[in-house]
Amino acid sequence: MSSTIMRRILVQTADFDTGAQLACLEARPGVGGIASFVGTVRGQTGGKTLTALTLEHYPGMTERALTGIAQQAEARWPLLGCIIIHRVGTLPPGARIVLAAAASAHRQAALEATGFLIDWLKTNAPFWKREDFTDHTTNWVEARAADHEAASRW
Amino acid sequence: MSSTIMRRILVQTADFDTGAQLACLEARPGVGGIASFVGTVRGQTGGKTLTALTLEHYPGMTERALTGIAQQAEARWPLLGCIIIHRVGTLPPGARIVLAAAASAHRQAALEATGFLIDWLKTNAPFWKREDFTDHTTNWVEARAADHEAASRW
Amino acid sequence: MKILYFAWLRERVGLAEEDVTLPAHITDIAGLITWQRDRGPGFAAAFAPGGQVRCAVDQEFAGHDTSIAGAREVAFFPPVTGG
Amino acid sequence: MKILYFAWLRERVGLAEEDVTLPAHITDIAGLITWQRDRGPGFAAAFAPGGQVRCAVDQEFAGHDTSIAGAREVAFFPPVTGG
Repeated sequence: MSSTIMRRILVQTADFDTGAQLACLEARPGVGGIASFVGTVRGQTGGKTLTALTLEHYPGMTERALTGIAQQAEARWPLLGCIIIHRVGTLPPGARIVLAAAASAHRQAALEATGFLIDWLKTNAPFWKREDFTDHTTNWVEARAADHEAASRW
Repeated sequence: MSSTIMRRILVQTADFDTGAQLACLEARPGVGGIASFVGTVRGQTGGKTLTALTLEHYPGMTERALTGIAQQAEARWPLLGCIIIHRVGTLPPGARIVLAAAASAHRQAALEATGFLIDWLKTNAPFWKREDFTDHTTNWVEARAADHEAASRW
Repeated sequence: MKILYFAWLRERVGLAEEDVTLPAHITDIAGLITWQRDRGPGFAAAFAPGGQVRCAVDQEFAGHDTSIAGAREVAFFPPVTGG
Repeated sequence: MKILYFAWLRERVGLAEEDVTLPAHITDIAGLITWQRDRGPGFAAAFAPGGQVRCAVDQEFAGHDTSIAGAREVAFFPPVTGG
């Protein structure tokens, strides 16, 4: 049945239209539930105000890593479709960074696969975030132990 | 901080715009993650083809029950917003039935609260589904033990 | 007291809602269900022993041992199946 | 062999990528890291012992004991922080 699975992996500077993306999953035959996660740029971190968040990635490897994560999700849950869109470049506070979404006949697979996609993406895809603050300092975001714990649940 | 929480509960015959709804959560100050679940009408159940799904509800009690579920989610997770939209009336295959969504500073709260909202909605809100099939039979959907197990996890 | 019926309970009793004055000895949901069974074949089928009847008292889910003293609205329905 | 650098590793070494010909005795990532430390202060800071350097060999995440024999592309970077 793998021919009926929709898989969309995009790494792009442009914004994405969450509703239009989810509508592609809703339209797949047999779908009964579509789960999604959208990550956005928070305006404050550690008590400091952000001017921008810059996302760097490893072209070529990024797409391979995201495809591998999607394949894992498809192997673990009976998915009818999944989407990973990750933006790169410099983004203002409030901007969308990432969309992870999964569709299945039933809700539990869609919800669990979405959690898996975003947890694994956080620890297994070559992206790096740099924060620029209003006080003109910059900071490369450090990996969080909690993210590794979240990914190791699956 | 409860004054900053957005809560939207809607029971309606009209369709909803998933992207526009999620954009309301994305726009809340402090939000870093928005999770959602959309349930749709499947065209086949138990090997039979559906012509329509009719959703009946208990006006007055429905809104109370959904508000109670949202309040539970807000008490359990540090949410900045949540949305429950549930359609009623007669819907064709492929139509959206329900949206549950939650926003928080971090992803885990948003994802978990969304799972909680939809699991509790399935077992604690007064909606009933009737299936109309192409062979002119109709069937009131029976409650699934798995739904009660899912709700009791939380 | 107002009684509401939903889904296949509504279809079996043939009513969406009604106003009833109950005998004084009926004080809880279990007693009300027993009383309903004698109101005709539709009611008997809807409230048959071993059925899956759920209820709400004044728009809150309620068990069969719940008092209906002072209740304005009781609703009967199958297990919910929304979402 | 092509070597790529990302995030603060790129900033410290002052290069995004380079082509290098390695001494024959360097056969794995650990050996390559030791060799990098002698290439100047930027490299020494980027590859300081106890740092958080991660790597990929031919676009697959790799441990420090991974062989680089035949590798076309090695990348060094901090722990990933996407999503």
